[in-house]
Amino acid sequence: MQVFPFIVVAWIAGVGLYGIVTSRNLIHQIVCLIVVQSSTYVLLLGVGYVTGAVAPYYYDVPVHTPAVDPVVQALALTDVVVEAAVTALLLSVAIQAHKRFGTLDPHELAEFKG
Amino acid sequence: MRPALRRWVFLAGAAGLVAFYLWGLSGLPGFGNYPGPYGPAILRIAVAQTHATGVVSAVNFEYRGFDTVGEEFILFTAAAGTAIVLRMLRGERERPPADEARDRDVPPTSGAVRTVALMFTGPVVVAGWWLASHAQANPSGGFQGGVVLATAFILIYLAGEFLTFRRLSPTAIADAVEAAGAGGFAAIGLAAVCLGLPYLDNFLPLGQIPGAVSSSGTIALISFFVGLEVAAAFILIVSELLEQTLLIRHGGG
Amino acid sequence: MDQLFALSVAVPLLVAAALVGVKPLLSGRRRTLDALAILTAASVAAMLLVIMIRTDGGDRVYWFAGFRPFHGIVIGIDFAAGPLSAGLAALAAVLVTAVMIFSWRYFRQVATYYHALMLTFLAGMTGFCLTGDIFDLFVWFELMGVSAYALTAYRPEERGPIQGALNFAITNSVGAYLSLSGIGLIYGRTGALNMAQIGAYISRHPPDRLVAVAFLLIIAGLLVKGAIVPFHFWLADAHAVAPTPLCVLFSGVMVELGLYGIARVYWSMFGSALGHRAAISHLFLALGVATAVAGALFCFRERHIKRLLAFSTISHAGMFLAGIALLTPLGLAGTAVYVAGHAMVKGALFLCAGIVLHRLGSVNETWLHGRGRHLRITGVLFTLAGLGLADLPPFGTFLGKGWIEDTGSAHGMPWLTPVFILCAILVGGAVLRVAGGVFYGLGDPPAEDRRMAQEAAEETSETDGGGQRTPLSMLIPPAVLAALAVAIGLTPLGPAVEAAAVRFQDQAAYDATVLHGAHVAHPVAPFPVEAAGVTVPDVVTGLVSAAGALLLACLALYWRRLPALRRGYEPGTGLTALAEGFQSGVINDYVTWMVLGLACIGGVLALIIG
Amino acid sequence: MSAAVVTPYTVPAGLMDTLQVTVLVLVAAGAAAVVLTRRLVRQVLVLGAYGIMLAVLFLTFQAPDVTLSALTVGAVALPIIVLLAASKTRKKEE
Repeated sequence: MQVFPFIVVAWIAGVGLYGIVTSRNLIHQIVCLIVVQSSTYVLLLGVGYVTGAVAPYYYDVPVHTPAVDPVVQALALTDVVVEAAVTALLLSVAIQAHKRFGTLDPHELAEFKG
Repeated sequence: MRPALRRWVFLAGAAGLVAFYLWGLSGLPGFGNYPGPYGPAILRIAVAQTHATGVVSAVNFEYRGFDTVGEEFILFTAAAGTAIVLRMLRGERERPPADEARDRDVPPTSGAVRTVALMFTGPVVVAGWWLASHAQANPSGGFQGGVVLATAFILIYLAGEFLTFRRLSPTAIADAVEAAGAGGFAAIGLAAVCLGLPYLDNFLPLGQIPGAVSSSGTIALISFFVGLEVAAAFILIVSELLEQTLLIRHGGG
Repeated sequence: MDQLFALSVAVPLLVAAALVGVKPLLSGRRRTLDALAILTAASVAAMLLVIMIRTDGGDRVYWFAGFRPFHGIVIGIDFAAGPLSAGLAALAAVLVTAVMIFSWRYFRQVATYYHALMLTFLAGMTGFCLTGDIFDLFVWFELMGVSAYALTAYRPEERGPIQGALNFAITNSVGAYLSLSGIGLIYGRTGALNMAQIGAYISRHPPDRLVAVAFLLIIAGLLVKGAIVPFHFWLADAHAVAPTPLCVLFSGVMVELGLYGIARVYWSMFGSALGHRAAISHLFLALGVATAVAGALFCFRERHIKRLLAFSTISHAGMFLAGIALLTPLGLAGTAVYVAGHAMVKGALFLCAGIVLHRLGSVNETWLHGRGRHLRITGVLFTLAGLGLADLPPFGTFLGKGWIEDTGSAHGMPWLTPVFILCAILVGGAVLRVAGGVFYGLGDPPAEDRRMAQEAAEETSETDGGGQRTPLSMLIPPAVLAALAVAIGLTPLGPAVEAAAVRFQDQAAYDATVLHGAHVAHPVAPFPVEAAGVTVPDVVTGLVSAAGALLLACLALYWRRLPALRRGYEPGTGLTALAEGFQSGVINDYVTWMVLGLACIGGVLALIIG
Repeated sequence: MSAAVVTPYTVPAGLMDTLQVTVLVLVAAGAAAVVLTRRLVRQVLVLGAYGIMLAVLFLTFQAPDVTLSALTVGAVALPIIVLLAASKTRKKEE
């Protein structure tokens, strides 16, 4: 359990990159990029985890109860927004590419390289 | 590169990179042994200092509020970018969506879907609003609330009312709300500067009871603006994409 | 004065939001929009220049929301700026201002969003330069990236942009996520996000493996942004298709920001923790020199003017990285001056290319041959800037390059001088060949390369084109930029820049300033400080480069009229097949090279750290 | 600080470990499934499922806030956006 979550992180990122490299469809590729980024959430939350501690909310838990790291959670939240924003933008570019060239295959699109 | 060759080159590179990563993992404290000191320091002071019981919100909107300014503007930029990229091209025209066209070829949305979707709209709006206004207390905040609020509009579309959806969220208004959200956040920061305090300083009264809706000063206010920004940005993005799917046709097609 | 730190980022963001918010009011009032954007960018430039001058005596730290560190534990986010970081941000703001003035008449019509995105782009660059927090660095990196992707795809009427924008966005995003993973790892180890605090923590411990892994991952995104071989492929694709004004920003400052990021994380966090300075210096020197040579060769074979300039940027990025990698104060000072001078001349060159595109509707060198004769002022500006790119004194570029070569020679790397001269000759020769052919009709048009001709022909109608006169608002920005490049070369900046470089490299002083609010009057230089002034070798190498570039340009133009050797070989074409293989335009390939390159650098780092 | 802390709210260690390992394995498998599903519409469904798995994982990591985001964004908003893009690009091919 000491390193297992971090190995899963490498697996997720590696699989996502593999998807980007082998993909023949831009939208599929963008979804693979989402997978790559999801590895960073797992990493962030993984490094801030404290075994046995509570979530960092003191609404119904006494203040100063040991809690897991709130900072990584804030970072992960930021990260989620960044992901959504980048994905939306990339998808709109992909739609535009498809409109223009009628294909989403990166190999065929490369023929139109400008 | 040919795809087969590329796959092997990639696998070799990835194997090397993963090996390098695993080689380095020995220096990382094991899972569950986070050593601090950032998190514990925040946990120690946050509730007393900000009167927010949701420490994550305190970090997001106060201690690391400046990150969140950047983050909101990333979303703002992405929404603006989507609009800029998906502008109508020459040779494209708008046509009525298939379900409104006279020669409709799609079956009408079933009554059940319509009812369920519309039924959910109200509660979803309430839920979104609640989330956006309880950042200082619970695991919630402007971000999640904003997305949920945007979902309410998507439900209206699901109910088969795309034109209603469009009417309820005209781009100009969504733009204005979005700008108000993102700009409002940046302006709260500036308000502190005008008072002679550092940017984003929590200059409002914190309230007596930690965790109450009106507690935590600017945290609650910022969370509200973030909610506006996020909801408007998502509505803009979704409606841009919906327009592409439903309304825009290329050339003669 | 300290509030200027926050204002320099908050003001452009707020104006961007306001522009979008009142969009309906502004529709049809193009000039109001333009004026607002220019005013904002100029005021940001002014603020940053003030910061740059006021931080001369020592770095200044600004704590957002007033959260100062206690007992060395940082709980907030800080901006920590010295003259180099503020100066780079000011450079970005100056270029944005110039570009907005240029756009005044350049675009026939322009969406409100264009101005808003330019301002968020500027805010992202400023925040990136000033921040002292590693996650905050990532946030501004992403803001900069998202704005840049959207702006690259800004002209979807054209065939090209989409491909370039996608390659740009996907490779940069992958790099950014790798950086974020590195940030996560270093946070897991140190429990800190402030660069000074991380640096202070890890340098108390012996160099270890995790630090090396985190270092590589963090700089992965910066290497991509900095267009270092083999992470550079996106750059030419993006430049070829991005609106020309944007190219000025990409080449002039965005790429350099990536390299600045590497320097920043190295000297604030990893420098003393990694140790093995000589080995690491050699590693990055090798990367830099490889990039410089590859970029220069690709530059010379190119016929598409914007791509040609893009490859010259890659070559210069390599030289900048080499300058940083020497790890000496003079090397860093030289790089800083070189970056500033390069940004000015490259900006002028791109703007002139924009004028050519505006007036003649093409950026294909072959087609344009001799057709630019009537663009006299543009031609003169282009030629002058081309000479500046070839490091002709007194353009600022010669000074920067000279210093890097001086310090290289002094530290046992005299071979750096001929390599740099060679790169400058190739790059300058390519640009001067374009100048001579397009604006003066000298020699023969270069042979038509079918693929390149097709690419260049697609680059049309960015503007309404075909105007009878070049508007003054398009001529003034490149002229001012070229003049600024000369001004940089003539101002006796040496001691001040070098003092700033020493300060930048003193990790202990940075830590003390950020963590304990100390004022360090006398930072310690890691190497003996060499005199930074105009020396005879600097002038000579500059003159040699410029003369070589002129000669090469003439050779290339009159190649077919030479008595011997004239058949069967066209200068620079031998690389075409090779280039096709690498610069394939397929994102899958680019990501593959990235992973492979990182694995190789990682392997070397593993060997170094042991 | 390596010793595990115990609070009145702590889930028994064995149970928590089992839960986390199970969900981690599921997430790892989910990531592979998303990548290997080459048909777009089906991939969107898998992506939604993957988003839910991530959300559960974050819950076991004591991050309810991120769980909510992962649900709203990863399991709802992103799939909708991808689905819209997929349907837009599919129509043309007919």
